[in-house]
Amino acid sequence: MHPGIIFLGVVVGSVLFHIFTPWWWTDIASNWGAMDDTINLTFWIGGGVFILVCLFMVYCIFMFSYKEGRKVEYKPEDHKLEKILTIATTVGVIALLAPGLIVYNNYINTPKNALQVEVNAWQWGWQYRLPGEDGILGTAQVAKITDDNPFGINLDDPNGKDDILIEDDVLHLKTDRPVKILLRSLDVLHNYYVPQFRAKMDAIPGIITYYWFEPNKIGEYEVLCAEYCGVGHYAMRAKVIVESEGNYENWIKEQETFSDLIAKQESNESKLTLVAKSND
Amino acid sequence: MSDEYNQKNTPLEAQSSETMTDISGTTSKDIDYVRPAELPEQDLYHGHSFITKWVFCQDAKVIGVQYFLTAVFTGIVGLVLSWLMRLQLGYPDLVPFITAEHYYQFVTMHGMIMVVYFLTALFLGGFGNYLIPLMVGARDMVFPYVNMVSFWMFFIAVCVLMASFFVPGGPTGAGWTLYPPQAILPGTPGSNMGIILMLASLSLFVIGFTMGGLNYIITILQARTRGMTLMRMPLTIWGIFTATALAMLAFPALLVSCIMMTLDKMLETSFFMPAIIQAGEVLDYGGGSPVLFQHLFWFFGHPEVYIVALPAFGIVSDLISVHARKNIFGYRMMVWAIVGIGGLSFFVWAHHMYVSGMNPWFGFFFATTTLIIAVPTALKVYNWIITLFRANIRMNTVMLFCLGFIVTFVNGGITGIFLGNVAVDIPLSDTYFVIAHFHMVMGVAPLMVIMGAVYHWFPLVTGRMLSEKLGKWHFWFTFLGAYSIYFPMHYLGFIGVPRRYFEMYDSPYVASATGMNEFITVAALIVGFAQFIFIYNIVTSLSIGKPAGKNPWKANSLEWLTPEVPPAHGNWGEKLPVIHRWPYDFNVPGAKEDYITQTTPPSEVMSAEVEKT
Amino acid sequence: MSDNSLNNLPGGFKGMSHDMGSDQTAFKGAQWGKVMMWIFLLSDTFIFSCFLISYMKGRTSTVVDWPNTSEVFSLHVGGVPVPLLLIAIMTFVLITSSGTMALAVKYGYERNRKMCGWLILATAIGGLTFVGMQVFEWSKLIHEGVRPWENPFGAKQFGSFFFMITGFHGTHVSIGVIFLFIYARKVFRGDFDNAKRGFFTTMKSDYVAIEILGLYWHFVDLVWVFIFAFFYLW
Amino acid sequence: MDEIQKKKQATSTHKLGVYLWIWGLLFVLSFFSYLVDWFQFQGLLRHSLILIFMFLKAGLIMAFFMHLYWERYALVSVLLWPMTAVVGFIVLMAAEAKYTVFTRLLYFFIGG
Repeated sequence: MHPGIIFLGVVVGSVLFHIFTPWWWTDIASNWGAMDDTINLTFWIGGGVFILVCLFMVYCIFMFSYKEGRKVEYKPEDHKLEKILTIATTVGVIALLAPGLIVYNNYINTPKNALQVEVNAWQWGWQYRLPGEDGILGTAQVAKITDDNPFGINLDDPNGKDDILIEDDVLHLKTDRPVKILLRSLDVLHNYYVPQFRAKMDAIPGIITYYWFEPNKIGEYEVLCAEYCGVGHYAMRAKVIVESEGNYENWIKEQETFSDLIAKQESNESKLTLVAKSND
Repeated sequence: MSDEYNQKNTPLEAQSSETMTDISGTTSKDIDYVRPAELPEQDLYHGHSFITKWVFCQDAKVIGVQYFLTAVFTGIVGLVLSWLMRLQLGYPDLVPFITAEHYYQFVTMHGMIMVVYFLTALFLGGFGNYLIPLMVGARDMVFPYVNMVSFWMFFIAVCVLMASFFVPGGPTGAGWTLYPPQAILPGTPGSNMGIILMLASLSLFVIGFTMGGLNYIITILQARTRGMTLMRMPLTIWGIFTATALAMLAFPALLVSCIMMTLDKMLETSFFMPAIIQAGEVLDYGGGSPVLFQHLFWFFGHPEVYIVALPAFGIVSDLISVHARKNIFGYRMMVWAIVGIGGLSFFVWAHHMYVSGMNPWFGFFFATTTLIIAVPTALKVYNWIITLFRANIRMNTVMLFCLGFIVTFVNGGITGIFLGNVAVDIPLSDTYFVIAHFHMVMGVAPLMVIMGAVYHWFPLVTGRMLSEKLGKWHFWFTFLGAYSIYFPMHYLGFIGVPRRYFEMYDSPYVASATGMNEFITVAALIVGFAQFIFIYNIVTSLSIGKPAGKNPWKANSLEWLTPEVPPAHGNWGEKLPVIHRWPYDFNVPGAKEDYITQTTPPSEVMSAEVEKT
Repeated sequence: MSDNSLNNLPGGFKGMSHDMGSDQTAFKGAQWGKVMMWIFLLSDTFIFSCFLISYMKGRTSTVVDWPNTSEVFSLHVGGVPVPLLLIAIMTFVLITSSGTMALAVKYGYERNRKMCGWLILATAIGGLTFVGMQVFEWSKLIHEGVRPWENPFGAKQFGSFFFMITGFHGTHVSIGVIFLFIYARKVFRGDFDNAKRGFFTTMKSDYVAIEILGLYWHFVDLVWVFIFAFFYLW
Repeated sequence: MDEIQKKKQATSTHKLGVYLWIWGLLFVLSFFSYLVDWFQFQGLLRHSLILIFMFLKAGLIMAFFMHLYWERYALVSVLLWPMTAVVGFIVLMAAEAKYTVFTRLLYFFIGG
């Protein structure tokens, strides 16, 4: 069999695989449809180039396989052709890059009305902090984390008092409201990634990173850690529940704020001292 | 003397400076004129005992073979590790002895071995050492002693690396990128001795490589034979040269990050370590920046990709040209593309870090520079296929590997455009799409070139041909197998399966991936076993292969023109060769044969219409 | 040979394109060893650049105060603190040794064995003095409680970067000193005049080796200029 | 080779005065950069003075002590062009460092 046929088969097979593949995007559940669009654009242009190049190659090996005394072209350079190819490639590259940069510009500029959510990542789990009624998260430092202050909130920061603390890996989000995810890591690198939302960013100890998206489909989504973070990496899951505004408000009312936590601890302490005293 | 310098001396003009037009007025002696030697004969040390001839040998060809064999040995270790990983991913119940710790150690060692100790060492240490002196017409590398030390440094580095398999805690499992903080914290396998040995081994590798790299660069720049201008060098040499130059400038960043991480681990400095609470305990670190490591690492890491790719580009250009019996199309552009890609590769590193939490504005800069690099790369691909057009293509094993390279490289290059474009990268990064991309583009594609190159140069090294029949089987198994491993794997990435997962999980939308994982594992095992055909072919051909004789491929370049095959120490016998043309004069109109070797003086091929380009 | 001599080659940028387009050598008249040292130094420059860039990143991004170097590195002379006194002396010593090295290269090419040897020896002693003062500086800081992992005057990274960068530079100086002593001996013994073969490499000795050694030594000085500016003065 | 060496010698032997001059200049420049600290200049003035003296010293050492001034441009350009990669690295890392300290201050201390 002529090798050209097999190479042709590889190209045709790749195209067919792409057409009939059962493996494709998960249904998008956020505003980042534009990312899918840029990927599709890249797919069409890139796929087209792949097919053209490979078909041309297959054509060449069919037409010009070895024959004693075949007349071979001797043409070391062809400036015109090279120029055309350079320009065509440059145009193609610009066509891919420009939309990508526009989407990226949206990605790094968070809308003003975005709800802030701080995700705390550690080996190997997640917890969350939401701003209270003031809409502002209090400052916090990893070094200040204690058993009594699981998020390391600066005690002298008034903004932190009403922060809502969720010591659980399930996060609820309102549908159709942009969310700015602030990522804080207590130990190593992590990445808060929900495939359906498309967006992702690493959590790095030592700085705060962010990204934003707007969930627009009610449902439950699995969170995966997408940056290798040690042996438990593959098991580092969490859950995001996107729900209607009403359900969300009900959920948030049940959550504990930082001042609740402090109050509870103080009453515990006073109970303890009472017990201690009564034992005297 | 003055004429020589007053004459316009653009490189390609020199390549065929005297053509039909000026024959009439000049004598044949003049058209064969080549400048006299600038340098005295090289002073060589000839080994006289077994040890100085074969072990601590100063002959670049022997050193090249030593590099080759050591690299192939580590490569086989890497191959076995990949099998174990694939077994775990495809059939987790079959291999219960592979724990998560083991899996991550395999991932790490596989990656590091393949990128650094296998591909880099093979291309530059192996092919570089063997081919550079032969192709530029030198008797040996310029500093044979340093070259010998370079190999033994590499050998020690490999020993240290392999030793880490046997220390308590095992080798490091931090991923080949060795990102801190996890690389040096408990919670990652091998975070004590494993990581220290890894960093030590890398440092040794860098030191050893620097010695070799100085040799390669200076041999190419300063020890070429008479008539060998830079623009008459085969593209193989251009690829190896540029890659070595990149390595000399990129490895320092690796060395520095290794030193700093070693200090973080052993002295508890805080270069990369911010305040950390692990398992409820506050560690003694504070104020450092993990992203700094990533920048340093990728400032090395991205050029490293081209350190592997550029020699492959160069070698494949030569193989295509020889076996298509046609000059490489657009030689000058190929050279500039190699140099341009090399230069640009220092300004694109953070495209590996789009979702790393670096300064978000970097995305614009790095996406732009990255896509600019796509232009010269694409031009190289065009030139390869245009070379095939109206050629006379020998469909032998070497050519098949070249064609396999083109297919896999174009595929991997295009997925590279996905990942280089920042907005497209965000959903795809850290998924199997990335794995598929880089295995296609810097795993399979360079391997195709390496194998093609082995089939091509084996007759030179040993004097015997490899079996074509076995070679074709080997090719189809490897090419089709590898393609069916990595092409479908992209689609796992589209689903969103993250990389470096010990276990696929029961999430509903990836349940469908199980079947594909099993398929990939089976394909990986087959491709791996197919390599034993290759090894068998090499071993048997050493003794029963068809004697090759001189220049069996009818190539033009210098390495085939030595007085003895295989070439002896000193390469050229009595007199150094004199070069009159570039190495791509195939099927020149008017010439009797379909090739004109580089040493053929113009007066011998008077009727050949060598085109003035 | 005549048409190859350097004098007949075009100079400047025209010379550059000529050299690059010519056969045999790209750097006309540059001996292999010298080019090797240059390329090695280029690579080494990248090492020090990476160190200093890391230092810049570390120093800028720490939120803890960076110690005031002119106080930390001051010496008390008669009870009065003189800022950076020791560093100034070290700079002086290193530049002096650089000067003697430059002259040694010159006399080497003039085949003035005595002068060359003594100047190399002087350079070596200068280097040794520098290392000695660095040891003093290190022990002073260690005495004051600065460690690679901690620093009583402020940011932890100060200690880490100080010991790492000056340590790496000091290692370069020490290696240089060792080679200076070896080469001083070789010069006095007349190896370079008799083209004696090297013990390890079996290659013939040549006075070019002194220039190569000089390049290395000046590079060490050059790096110090940057360390002095960025670490001590900035 | 002989010719080249002779040429080398010819240029080398003439230069004692040059070496001494450069040597002196280096001392003066080092003294000046020391004075920057002595007079405790601050801010932009300090940093620009430090950089100017540093580059002058580095340039003198490279040009004369390391003979770069007398080398052919081919070597000089091969040595200097790679520095663009270092410059790019410095600029980008400066931006990165600024960004790091910005997020640290904002989220750890200032808030809002």
